[in-house]
Amino acid sequence: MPVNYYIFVSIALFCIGVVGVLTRRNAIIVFMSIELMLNSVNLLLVAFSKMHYAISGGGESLKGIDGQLFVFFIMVVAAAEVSVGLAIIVMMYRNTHSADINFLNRLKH
Amino acid sequence: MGITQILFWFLTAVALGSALMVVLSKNPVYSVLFLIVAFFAISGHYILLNAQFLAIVNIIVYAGAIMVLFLFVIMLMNLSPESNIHKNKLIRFAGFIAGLCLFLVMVAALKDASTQKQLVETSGGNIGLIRYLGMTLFRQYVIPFELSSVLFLSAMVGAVVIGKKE
Amino acid sequence: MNAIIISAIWGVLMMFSGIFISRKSVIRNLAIAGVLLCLVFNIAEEHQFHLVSINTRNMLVFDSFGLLFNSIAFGATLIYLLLSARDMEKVGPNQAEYLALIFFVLTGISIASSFNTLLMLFLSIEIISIPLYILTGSDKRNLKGNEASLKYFLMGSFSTGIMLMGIALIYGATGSFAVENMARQINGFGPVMMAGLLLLLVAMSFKVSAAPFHFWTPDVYDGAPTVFTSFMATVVKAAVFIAFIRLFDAAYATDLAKWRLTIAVIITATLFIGNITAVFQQSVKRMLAYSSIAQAGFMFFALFGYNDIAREGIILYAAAYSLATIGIFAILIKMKDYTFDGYNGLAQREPLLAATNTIFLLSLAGIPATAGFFAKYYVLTAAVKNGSYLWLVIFAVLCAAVSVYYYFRVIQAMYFKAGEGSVTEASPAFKMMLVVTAGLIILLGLFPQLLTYHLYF
Amino acid sequence: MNQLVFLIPLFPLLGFLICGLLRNQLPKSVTGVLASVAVLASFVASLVIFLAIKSSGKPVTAELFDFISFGQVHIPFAFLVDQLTSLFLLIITGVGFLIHVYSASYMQEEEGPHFARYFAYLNLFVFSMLLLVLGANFVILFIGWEGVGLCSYLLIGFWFKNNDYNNAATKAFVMNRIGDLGFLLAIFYLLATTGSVNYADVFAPATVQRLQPATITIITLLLFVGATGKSAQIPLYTWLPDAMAGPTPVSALIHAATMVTAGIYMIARSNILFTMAPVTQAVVAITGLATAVLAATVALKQNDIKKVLAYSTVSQLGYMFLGLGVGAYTGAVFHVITHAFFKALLFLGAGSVIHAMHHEQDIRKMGGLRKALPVTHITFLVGCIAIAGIPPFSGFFSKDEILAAAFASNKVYWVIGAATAAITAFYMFRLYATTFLGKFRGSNDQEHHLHESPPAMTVPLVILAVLAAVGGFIGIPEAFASNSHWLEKFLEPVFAGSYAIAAKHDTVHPAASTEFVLVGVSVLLAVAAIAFAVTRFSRRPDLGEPEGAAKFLANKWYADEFYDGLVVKPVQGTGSFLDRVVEKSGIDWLVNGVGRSVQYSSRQLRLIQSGQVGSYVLLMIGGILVLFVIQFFLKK
Amino acid sequence: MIAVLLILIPLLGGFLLFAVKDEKTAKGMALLAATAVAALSVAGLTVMNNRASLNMDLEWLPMLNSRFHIGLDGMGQMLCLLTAVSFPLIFVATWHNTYKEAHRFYAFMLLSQAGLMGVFLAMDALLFYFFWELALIPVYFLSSIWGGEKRVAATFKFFIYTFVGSLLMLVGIIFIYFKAHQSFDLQSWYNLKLYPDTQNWLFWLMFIAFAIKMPVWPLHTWQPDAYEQSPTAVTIVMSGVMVKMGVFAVIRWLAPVVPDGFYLWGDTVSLLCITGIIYASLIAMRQDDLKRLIAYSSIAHMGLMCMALFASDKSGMQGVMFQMFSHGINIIGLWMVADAIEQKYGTRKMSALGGLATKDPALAILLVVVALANVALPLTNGFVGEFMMFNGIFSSAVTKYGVVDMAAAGVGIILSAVYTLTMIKKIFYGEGSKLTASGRPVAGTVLFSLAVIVAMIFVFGIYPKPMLQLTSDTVDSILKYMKTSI
Repeated sequence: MPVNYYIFVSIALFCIGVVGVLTRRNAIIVFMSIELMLNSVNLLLVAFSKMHYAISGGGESLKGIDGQLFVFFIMVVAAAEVSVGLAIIVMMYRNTHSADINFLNRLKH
Repeated sequence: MGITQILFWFLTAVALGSALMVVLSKNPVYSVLFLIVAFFAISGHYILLNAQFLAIVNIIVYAGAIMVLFLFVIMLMNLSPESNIHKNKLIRFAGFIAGLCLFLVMVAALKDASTQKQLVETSGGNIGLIRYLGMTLFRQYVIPFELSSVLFLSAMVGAVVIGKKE
Repeated sequence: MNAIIISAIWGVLMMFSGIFISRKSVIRNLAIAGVLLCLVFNIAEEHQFHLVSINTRNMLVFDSFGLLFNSIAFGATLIYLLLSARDMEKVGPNQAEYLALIFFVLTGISIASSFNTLLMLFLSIEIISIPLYILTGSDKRNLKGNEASLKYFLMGSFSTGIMLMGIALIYGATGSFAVENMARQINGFGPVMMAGLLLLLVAMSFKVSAAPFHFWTPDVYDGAPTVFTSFMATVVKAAVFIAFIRLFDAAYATDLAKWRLTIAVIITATLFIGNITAVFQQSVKRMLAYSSIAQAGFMFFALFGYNDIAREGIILYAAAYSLATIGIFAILIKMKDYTFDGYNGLAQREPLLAATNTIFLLSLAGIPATAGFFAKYYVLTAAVKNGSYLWLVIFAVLCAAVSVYYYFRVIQAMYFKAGEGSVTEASPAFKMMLVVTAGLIILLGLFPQLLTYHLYF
Repeated sequence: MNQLVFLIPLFPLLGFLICGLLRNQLPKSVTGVLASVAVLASFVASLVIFLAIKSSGKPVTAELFDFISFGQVHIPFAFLVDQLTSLFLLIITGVGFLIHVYSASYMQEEEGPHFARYFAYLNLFVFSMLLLVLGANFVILFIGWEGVGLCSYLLIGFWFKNNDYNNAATKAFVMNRIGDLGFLLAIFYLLATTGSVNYADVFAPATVQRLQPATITIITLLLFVGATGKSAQIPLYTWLPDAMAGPTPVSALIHAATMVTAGIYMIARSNILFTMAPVTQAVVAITGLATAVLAATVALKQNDIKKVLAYSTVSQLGYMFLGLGVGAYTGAVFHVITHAFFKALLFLGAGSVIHAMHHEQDIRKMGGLRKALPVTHITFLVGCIAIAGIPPFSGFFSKDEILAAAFASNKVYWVIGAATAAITAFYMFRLYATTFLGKFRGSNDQEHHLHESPPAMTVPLVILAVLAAVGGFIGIPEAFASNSHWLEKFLEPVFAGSYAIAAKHDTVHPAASTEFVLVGVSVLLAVAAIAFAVTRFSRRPDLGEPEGAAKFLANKWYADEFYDGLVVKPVQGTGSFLDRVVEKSGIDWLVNGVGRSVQYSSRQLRLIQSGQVGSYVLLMIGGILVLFVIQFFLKK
Repeated sequence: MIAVLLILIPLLGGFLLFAVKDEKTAKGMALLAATAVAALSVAGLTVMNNRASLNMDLEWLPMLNSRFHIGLDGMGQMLCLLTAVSFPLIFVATWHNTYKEAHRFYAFMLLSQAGLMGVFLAMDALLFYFFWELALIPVYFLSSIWGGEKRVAATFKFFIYTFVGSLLMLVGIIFIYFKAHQSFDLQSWYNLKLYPDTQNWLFWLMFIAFAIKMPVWPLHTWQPDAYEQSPTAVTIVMSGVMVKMGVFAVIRWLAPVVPDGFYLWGDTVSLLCITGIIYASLIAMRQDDLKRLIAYSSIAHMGLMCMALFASDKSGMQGVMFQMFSHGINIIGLWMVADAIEQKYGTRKMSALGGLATKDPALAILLVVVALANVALPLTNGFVGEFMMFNGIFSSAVTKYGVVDMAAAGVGIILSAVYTLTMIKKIFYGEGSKLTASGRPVAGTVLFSLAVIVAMIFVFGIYPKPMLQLTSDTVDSILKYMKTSI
């Protein structure tokens, strides 16, 4: 597979995520779109890792393994972020009974 | 065109389609479900790339744990699919345009990159296998591994601080 | 390494201290002791003393630059705690947890100042950010706090996404996350590398709140509990800048010419938006938020004119800016009214506070004989040194003149306007601390080499 | 000898300091005497010097210290006394002394401090005037030049409670300043071209030959501008009539005898330059003549006794400039001397009249004073005859010499000059007749209090009258008795250079026969004018309001109104305009505009901080796009 | 030794005064310190006039290669003398004025003196900039705290205005610093040869700061407001000494460093100056507020100095040097009178005054002398300075419009006479108003200071030689460095 395919696919996913962030008002969905962005990055990383593996000539070489490890770390971080993020959203929901990111708009100008 | 290609295109289509549905669907619950579908598709890609470990982790962590967490929260808030959950038309339109522009610009920027002729080793290659990953992780990447525990600690403390009722 | 280990351990310690210790003051002093310890051992490390010898597998490198900054960060935190730790009680009951989080942030900072792979950079940024999301929302009843923390979190993780995309592309181009590789294959796959670097630049600019990625700053700084605003506006921001500088050395600097215009644009936008918008603010807190954007614009000069003067400059800037801002916030926290009018006639009631506050403000404005002057001086010098873009420097100084406008509004309020401006309570110790801080600023304003000297020896 | 030179200005200076500083302590009698003695002392000193020079014939120089020096330029604070200077010294101190004495009783009404102030000013004036004539270079001359201007300012505004007087004083000072600017420019020109301002260097033939004719013309013209200011010539003459606001003795001393002749002195001093600049000479002559005519015509219709004298002064000064213009330097100086005598006399006489009339100056309210004031009457008459140029009185000789020279250089000059002389005779006797002849027209109590002035005032009158009568004999024309012109001989060394050049330009004195004819004509004209004036005004003095041409003359050709409209008003208008419009709502508005625009843009710019995550992210994406464009698609 | 003491005494004195609470003691100490400084500077001119005592060179910022290098040449001594003399006079003249928190007031006054001294002493560009700013801060506080009702706005305008200028100057300094191989040392700057086309813009980068300080038209609008609103003691410092900073800086830091730019823009600046002279004089004629009148007259005079400066001619420079001192002295005298009158009659409106000559002859006489010195009447110090400046402008080698310039500027002489005499007339002559009817003579302290000033006016007016010799060498060296790069 040409790596460009993967590049473009993940960019597409990434941009869809961005669009989600831009267009949705529900905090949770916005957050999910962000997760989507992260996943697109993961895909890209894996693709690249395999690419570098290919470049290095395949076989027993471990070239490109760090890419996959990075993905692992991204997942870790994502998990942490999710826990915090959802906590924040819940907290806000407790106070306002709304998950709308524009509901609270005291801070401006 | 070989099976790999077919799978690739199929998975891609699924991923992109469901991703779009995540953004478009009115009901948050649908969005979650579509997101899970998208994650599965991505995991499929991983398998296609012979990154088995990541594929499994992706399923377990993301599609499993994280998404379930999302679902719980949504249920807990029992958000009804109100129509006003969308921003007004103009902002939405602008949002789509912006996203499209970003896509086009990045593609335009990267299309004539010298990566064109670079191929991706599908199947084959054992860097995706858990033992090699494990070995590298605990040899090479032990420090980030340890330090990420700090991250978790802080996340934990944070969740407690914020979640705890007074 | 010492700093990372101790701060992490101390974070855990603070976590549990909340359970076992009931006396708030003890917890506070424990934290202060911890920071002191970090400071001491970090300085020790500068003199080649290591607690444990760990093979970092070249993921972290501890050079004089990073270590010196660590010292500054710990020093600033120390002063910050001494001045404002008491005020955390106002925020909520979980003082121990707040302090724990602050220690985790310090861990992140010490990583950021010594990362050597993008992975560590990413981790450090996250370790810094996540506790801050929480601290921002720590005042749970306060809707402003909620809003701020939600905005901060959403936009923060969005920028994380961008950063990761950038890192991924860089990885694609270089096949590794080690920063020295970036330098080696700066043109790996041409546009791929470039795009990666650009996205990384964007993400970092977001973290240091440079326009047009600054939008979170005013709202978050305004909405967060002032105690924590003080911390994130100073130490944290400086730390991210240090990380940025290190990244710059590694990658962008290798062919700076290609990046000059982009950075010039960012600087211009940042200076303009920061300074101009600050002029109209009515709340001092929000004004300081915008001013921190403006100051970021100046710190950016250190990246722009990349040379050893710039490194000295950013160190100096970090110190000067942190000290002054911490001082101002420490007084702001104690103010009854955060608007400019709240300061009216403060000089009559609290001459000492007014005087020290004036010194802090003068330092931010960059008046000679305060640390702020040399901070600005160094970064501008760095920019002038490489000849071109003099117009940018001139634009910057004009913006500095604008900044004088809003900084001096506070001075005018304190000294030249009659009013009821007063503080809740100001203990002698607090005042003493303020005087010390002001003294430090003056000292650095007269002899900056006290700090920069350590970069080389 | 040199010590004496220092002493001359020193005495008045001391007098000034003592009178000025101790004005509250010293009684009137002391100050009056002190001041007069100071002047007397320097008169004696001047006399000694004069005699010395007369005998030795070589000038005395004395240098005090280096005043200003930079680079190669050295401007010493030095004195030079030659024949010309010594003459002026005598006039200044002599006439000055008489006027001091006169003032001592004239100013009796003033109370102590002001009395002392008055004499302090007078002494200061004498000091500055002496400085003016003593200076060995143009800068010292300029110092005195401005000094006398200051004193005249102070003395015109002596009664400072009256704001009209203050305005007159200010006017005098400012007009002089305008002239001084020209003078200064001339000095700088000299410095730039000759590298020195010392007479010795500047007038040295070598230097003079080196200068371009054009340069000389410019320099002399600029010097002349200075002279017009000081000596009240067109266009800067209007201050002098107003200067009559000051006490009458001041008018006599400053605005008749001495200060106003400073211009003549200066030109006479630099005669060599003027002789080498025929253009300037023409300008000087014509200006002088024009001034003479204009002032004379105005004098015809003035009813203020001092105003008449003032305009006649301007007119006479015009004569002197005519003399200078046609190269009759001796004649000019001669006229300065005689004029000093008879004009001082006339002013003091007028003062005595005013004194008797209790500060009434309008001649229409006088008349028939000859009975009440016999001495004043006689002396005044002498003065009038002298100024009218009736032989053998002093005015005749000097005026005749100038006219003769004028004839030699240009017939037209002579015609106008002679006519003016006739007019002069006419208005002087109009004044005389309306004042002293006919019957008294003032109020009754004025009539009762009419009294001859005390001797302190009359004695100086008498002395001056004698001088005015016989003063002319120091310069009897060649035509009457060969080489009897003592003055010319005496001044020979000063003007030698000029005469040498003039000889080349063959401006020969007219033959004796023609000169007799000329004299005859002018005298006849004068006599006729006098006869008419006396018969006309002793019986029916014109008391009514003037109409037509008369009105035009009575209003001094509307010169003041002209200047007011042309200069004063516009300048003030511009001032206000700049102040209110350009400054406040122009420049300052712009400056503040910067601040305002910052405020405004701040108010607008903060709106993009809309507080909505969506729009923030949108803007961030926009930023990213821009950076991409810059980084990828711009940099090619 | 002396050099550093000139800065240290007022500096320490200032900080000490913050502690003193009692008003009388504060006054006394301030006067003491100021007098000590004056005595020192006089000593520097006479008994201790040697390099050792007048120079000091210490390590300061080794990494920036900037040293604490202070020293006094002729010009420096002259201006330090002016600074040193003016402060005691001010303190004496305003002895009876009362300020709230007087000790603070005097403290700031001394601090500003320290700043000014530093500016005149600095031999190192960075040090110079330091003091340049530091002189500003105390004055800012003085005016804003103790000034008139519109003080805050006016003073702030003044501050921002000058601050913008000095920031641009800072950029210039940094630029030259690199051109001079990373040195701030004055001498190395003098030896520097910059490309003419660099100098063209560099000139403005530096000059704007000085032009604002002087101020040169049209950058002058901060001045009348600031002078009007500040307490007179401060106004005296500003217009008597601070504005000289601009002229001084041009002579020491601009002309020899960027001579080509200096020559190139000379005519432009001269044109601005002429405009300023006439403009300010015309406006001064129409002022009714005494302080504003003096302010505008000061603008006119500074314009003339600046112009003479740009004639870059020996006599012109000498004149400027001399005039810096004379104008300092004279304007101080004028302000003192203005202050005395305001304190006594509570107004600065000249139309409300009048007839003071009868009420207070002593004041009248002294003022008349000062005023006449201000219009440069011979035998006053004003004449010497203006004579030489005009001569310099007239015979300037660098411009071909010397004559025109001089004539145009000469109009200023006439106008100055007009407004000065009008001022005297309105205040002192005439019948007097009901306001002045009750007037009694002003305090002896004022008269004393004025008397001292008048004495100086005559001394330097009649025998200017010492002062001229003092600055002669400086002028020669400056001109030398300017010549070498033509």
